[in-house]
Amino acid sequence: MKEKKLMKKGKRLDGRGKEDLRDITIEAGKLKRADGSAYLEWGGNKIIAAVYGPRECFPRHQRSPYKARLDYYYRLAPFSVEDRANPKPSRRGIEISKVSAEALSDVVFLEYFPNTTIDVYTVVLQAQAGTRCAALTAASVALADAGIPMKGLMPSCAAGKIEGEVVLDLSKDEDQCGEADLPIAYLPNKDEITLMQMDGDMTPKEYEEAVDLAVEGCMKVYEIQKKALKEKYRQFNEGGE
Amino acid sequence: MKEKKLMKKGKRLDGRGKEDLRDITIEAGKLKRADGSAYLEWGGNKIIAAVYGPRECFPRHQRSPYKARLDYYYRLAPFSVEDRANPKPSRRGIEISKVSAEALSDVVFLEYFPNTTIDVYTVVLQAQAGTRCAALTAASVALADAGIPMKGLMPSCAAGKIEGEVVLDLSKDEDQCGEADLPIAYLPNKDEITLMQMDGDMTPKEYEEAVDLAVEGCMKVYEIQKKALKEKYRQFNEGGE
Amino acid sequence: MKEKKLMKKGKRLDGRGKEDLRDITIEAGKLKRADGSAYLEWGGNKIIAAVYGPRECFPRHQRSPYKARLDYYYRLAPFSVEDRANPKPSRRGIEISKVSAEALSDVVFLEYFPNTTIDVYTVVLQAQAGTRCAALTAASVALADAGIPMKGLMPSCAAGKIEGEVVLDLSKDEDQCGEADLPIAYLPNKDEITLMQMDGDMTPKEYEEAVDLAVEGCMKVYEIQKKALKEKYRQFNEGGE
Amino acid sequence: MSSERLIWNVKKEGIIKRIKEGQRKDGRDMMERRELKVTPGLIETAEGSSMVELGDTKVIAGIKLNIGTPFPDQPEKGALFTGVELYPVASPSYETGPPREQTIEISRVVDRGIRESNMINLEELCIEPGEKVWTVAIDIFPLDQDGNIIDASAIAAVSALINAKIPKYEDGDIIRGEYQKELPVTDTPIASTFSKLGNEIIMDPALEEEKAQDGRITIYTNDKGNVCASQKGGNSSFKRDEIKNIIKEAVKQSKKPRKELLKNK
Amino acid sequence: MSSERLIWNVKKEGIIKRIKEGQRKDGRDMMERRELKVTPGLIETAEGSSMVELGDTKVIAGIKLNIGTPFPDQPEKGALFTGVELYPVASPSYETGPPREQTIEISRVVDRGIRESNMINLEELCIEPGEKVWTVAIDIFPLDQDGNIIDASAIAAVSALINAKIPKYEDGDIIRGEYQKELPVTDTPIASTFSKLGNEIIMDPALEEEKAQDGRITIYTNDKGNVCASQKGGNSSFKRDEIKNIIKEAVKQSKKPRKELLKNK
Amino acid sequence: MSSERLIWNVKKEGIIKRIKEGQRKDGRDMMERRELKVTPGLIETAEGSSMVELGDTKVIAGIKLNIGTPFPDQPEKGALFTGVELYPVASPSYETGPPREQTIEISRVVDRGIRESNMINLEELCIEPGEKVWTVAIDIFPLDQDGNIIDASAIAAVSALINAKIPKYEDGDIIRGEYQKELPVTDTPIASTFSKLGNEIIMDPALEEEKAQDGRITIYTNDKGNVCASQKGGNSSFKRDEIKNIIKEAVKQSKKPRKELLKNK
Repeated sequence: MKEKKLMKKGKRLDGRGKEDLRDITIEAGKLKRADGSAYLEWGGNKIIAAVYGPRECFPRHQRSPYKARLDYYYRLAPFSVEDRANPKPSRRGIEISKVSAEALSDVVFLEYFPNTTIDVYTVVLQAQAGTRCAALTAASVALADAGIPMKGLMPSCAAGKIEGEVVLDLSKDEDQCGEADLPIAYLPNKDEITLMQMDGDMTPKEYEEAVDLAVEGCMKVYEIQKKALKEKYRQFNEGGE
Repeated sequence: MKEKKLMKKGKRLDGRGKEDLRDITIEAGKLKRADGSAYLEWGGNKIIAAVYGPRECFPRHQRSPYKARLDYYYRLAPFSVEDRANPKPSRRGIEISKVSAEALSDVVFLEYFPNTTIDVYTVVLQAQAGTRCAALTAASVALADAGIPMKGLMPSCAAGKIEGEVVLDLSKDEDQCGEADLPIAYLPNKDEITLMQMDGDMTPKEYEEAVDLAVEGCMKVYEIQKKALKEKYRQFNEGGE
Repeated sequence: MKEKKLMKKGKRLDGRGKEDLRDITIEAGKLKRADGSAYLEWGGNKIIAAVYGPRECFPRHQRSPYKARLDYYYRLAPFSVEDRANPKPSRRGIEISKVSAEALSDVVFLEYFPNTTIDVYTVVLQAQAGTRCAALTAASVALADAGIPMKGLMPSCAAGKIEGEVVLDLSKDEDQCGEADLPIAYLPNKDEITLMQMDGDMTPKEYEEAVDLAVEGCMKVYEIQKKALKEKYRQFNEGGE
Repeated sequence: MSSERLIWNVKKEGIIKRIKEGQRKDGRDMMERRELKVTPGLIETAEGSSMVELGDTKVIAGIKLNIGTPFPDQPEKGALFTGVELYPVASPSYETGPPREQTIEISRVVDRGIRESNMINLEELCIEPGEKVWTVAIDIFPLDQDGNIIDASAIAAVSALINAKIPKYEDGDIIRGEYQKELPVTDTPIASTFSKLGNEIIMDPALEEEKAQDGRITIYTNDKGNVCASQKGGNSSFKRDEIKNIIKEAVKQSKKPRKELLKNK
Repeated sequence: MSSERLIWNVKKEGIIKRIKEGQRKDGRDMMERRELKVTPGLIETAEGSSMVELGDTKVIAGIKLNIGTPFPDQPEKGALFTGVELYPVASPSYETGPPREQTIEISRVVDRGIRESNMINLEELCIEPGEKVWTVAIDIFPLDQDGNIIDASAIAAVSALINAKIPKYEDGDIIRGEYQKELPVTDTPIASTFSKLGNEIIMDPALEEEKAQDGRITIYTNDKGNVCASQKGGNSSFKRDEIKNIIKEAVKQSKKPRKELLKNK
Repeated sequence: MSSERLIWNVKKEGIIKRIKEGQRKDGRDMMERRELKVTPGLIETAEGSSMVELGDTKVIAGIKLNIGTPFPDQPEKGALFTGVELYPVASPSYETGPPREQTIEISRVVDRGIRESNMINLEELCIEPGEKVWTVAIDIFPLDQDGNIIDASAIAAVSALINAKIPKYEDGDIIRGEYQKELPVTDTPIASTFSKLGNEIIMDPALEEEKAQDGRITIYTNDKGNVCASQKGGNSSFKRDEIKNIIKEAVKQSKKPRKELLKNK
């Protein structure tokens, strides 16, 4: 497995350069029932995000009189991966949900909505590496689509290391055979990092490089997020889909 | 398995004709602790039903200020079937409980008892095909024994299809090798069907025939239900068991 | 397994006489965070006990306006036994927790603390037979360390039967190959037995003998409990650890 | 009576009144299904998949094939599993956590239609009798609940099965992404759900109608026009005449969606 | 003090007062078991079964035999499992859902008596050492809780085991409904439960007495008149003299029910 | 604002104010770990164990080795499992019951550091390729939570692994208590956690500091001084410069505990 050559003459297996993202499309407001929603394709990933709320918080003891509670659910559809995913929440999914909720909680003005809950559901319909960043990117658009006030849109993107080189947005092959992966979420308005995880092996210098490259990736994702929302409101003003 | 001949000269393996029920006996008020109860034998089925309530409804959020909540529990005792039944509620049992509760909820005057719950527990002690109808039949008698006001007694019975013929009340062999099974519950007072499920393969005409035959079966079961209650009150008036 | 000779010339495999305890040391107040705690070594057993409370009781419906609720948790650390213990509560652990809670509930003045709960957590870090008595002995010291008023310290100890003889405090080998085990807990102040279980085979006379011997064992354990608490308060008065 | 309940009762009466006058909010006939849009093959990680839109109700179904051991009493047959997950992405009334009775009922009704129609030739899924068979997992995931999740789920499941292919299997390993042949599908069962509101009966309830309904009946028909499964739900009871009419309509109204599904075969 | 609690305290005092005066509501002696009625073989789907009535308390027990693998440390022995289910059919205080500590305690006490008396010859249940043994599942289902479920469950379990037969086993298949021989039963352990109310001790508490009790002790005796299991429960403590007297009574009072059970053998 | 919350806000401001003035309650520097005490080998029933005290925070870790089947995609490698249990013995805010998200996050962060540093040579744990391998269960049990359970757990786990030995394995049986060799350990990953309070960043938060923190970052470094895992938690965000400084400090501050752990090797 490790023998596959991941880079050739500065190009990756799928033809991308080191600092290129995979193709991304986002559509805001795909669902009727949810208060806000987004459908995203990112490389081979297909993801739907839906937002419900602010709504009354149950059970009551989870309620805060000072701010809304934000819950985030990351979920692999059973058919989204090669080996059918068990519908029970996985430990991996619970961890991703926790750090994603913490990242969004810093970005949404929760204090505007005391005693309520804002629920963000993301479902990976088809998975091809980088799903946590893709889901969080879709969730941020769905929150905006729901009209929930935020400090700004929050893009998310990973950098990684393959064959000794720091590259942007690992593909599935690169993720499996690479040396490190570093997903972040980022708030462009404030130049701050709201989510950061990493596994693999990187020198401190490579780590810094990867953070900077992931931030660049986030800036590109940010443009696509904004475009999706503009498109939605354009359609809305012209009389809808 | 499918090769067994289920009918011979218009008679079934157990000697019944097409429109015959298996033997049924019902005894009302067998249990001391329950508010109402019934013990039923139907062919090889042995079933106990107990009713508790109306009583205060917990948890509170399930309470309605407009009517009682009726819960129904269908349960196979572990030793009631050839291969020991797992004590955890099965998906099959949960479905049967749901449609049975819905059928009874149309028959009991729930609006007389706001904020309460009426719990109906049925336990199959020995199972030989047709347990859902048998349990519901016992439950209806137990509700009457508990003195809970109803639009009427609700008998339940199945019709089925074996070797191309529509017959009443399938036995275990017939259930396993037959072509269709159609259990119903029925309210004689109003000539209405309160529960209906079906699986197998029937032409629309056979389906209609089966519904009519099952209703006829219910009318016979109804007589046995009434007799059981009369017997109980006769004993009661004469000084009890 | 049963062939091992457990006694030779009135001495047991580990050199003890019939009425000897294994070595016991108890240290009160080992933990900073808990309201009371104790660390105990008893033969090869290593046990930590921590007490939290009296504190507000949740969920509310478990609250009593007449007295505190006392909960007891007996827990094997996964690495405390040869074959890794599953972290889920075992049926054995649940039974031990129940009878231990009942024993302590008779000893603690629960009526002084209405609407509250007192939680006693015991963790077996290393297990070598007799853990339920050892844990309860540690718990009693931890309750005293928490300053919770009690009728008295409650020691616990088992007697058993090996090769036809009634002996005190079974070792692991004796427990596995012996003929009976009878753990008790005892309140010296009142000469009363607060916990008693038994399995094996004993004549009524042996049973009586074993109860008396176990009580003697409890009296020895009681002295060690008192010493541990004195030591704690000595250190405290001299300026503490 | 609380004001919320009062408002809803008024609303419900309005819906029933309109239906009595022969009008549905979206202009449909009483016995008319909403427009059906079927998009098979959307999910590449699945062996088969389909997105079904029934009006604004959206359901996606995916098929995963794996190797398993057959049931002891059916050593020469593949195995089938159907699971619906009412994940809260689709509706504010759905909840995370273990499946509830509503979820289990829908799963079992969909499963029954597929199983009783014998639409999959399970014998062809046997690799080694008593030892190795293909197991077919049908996972159904509603994305937008605008009424009648049962029919949308049932149609999505059948469409995904029609779309499914069996992976190559060599030396005991499944080669994902390479296929040996189509899943052996022999029937096209269609579910039709009817709601009773007061004394009126309508087909394929939209969300508001479903909320106002007193009871429902689902009828599954197969290619022969026979009934292969049915289920009554909800608290109201049905007259025998009503049932007979429902069966008739179910047979009639299943033809169009059946044709739609077979188009993609 | 709430009025409900007040009323109960008065009632409890009344019960204790009557007992002090040597009277029980149903006229029994302090150390007397209620009438025992045993009906073995009621359930044909089980390999063994028994319905036990202890006064108005009713418990049914059923035995299922299956083939399993032995425990690694006992490769030549069959396996035993005892489960009590406190299903709410029997009492308004029972609940559905996973077993609670009360259920687990009763299951384990009943299991201990059966296991420690060695009443089943587990060696005879070995089919192929280390590979295949009979496993015996004892399922106990109270139907009417009128006090002392422990003793009724224990007696029902033993009675069902005495009633049980081993099915025929041919070519790796169990032939249900046909039997090769009786389950090898070698002892008749009897459980006797005693309640302490204030300072009074009574045997076999009826429901009201049980509700008023402060503590209880269960003693299991075997055919030799030895103790093979015991369990103290509840919050009150016991004097050593009380325990000695309880043991004496347990041995004495077990003879009659033991005879009753063996009658059916 | 409730009085409780008001008091806590005042307290939190006090903690942050002191830190701004360069003071921590226990006199430490901003970038200083509390005193570390490591006691390996405490538990004889485990194949390896260690008690770690980080200030007043106490964590015990134990290693159990068992025989299992390898993962299909890694037939020649042993398997590893890391579980933290936040049992309420250590803190009034911990709860019994199934693991919650906090527990799962800590388990996974500790696991990641061990796994990604390749500190255990899993190939050496293969007994028979594709059939039998050693599985290593790392169980971590905090006993006293006085802040920064993540670092204490991570250090206890690594220390217990260094302490661990592989049991003898003969004729398919593990001989517990007799050992063939040490567990093949090749690295010493060290976790360092940093808290952000307002705009201040400190290392190894004590309980009060942890309660007052807005966010945290954990950095795992390996023997080469590289980063092998990291995790941001909590609601506050971090500037890139802050992250760079944290990495630098993590590398620097890991040397002393690493030396401490290797001392016992």
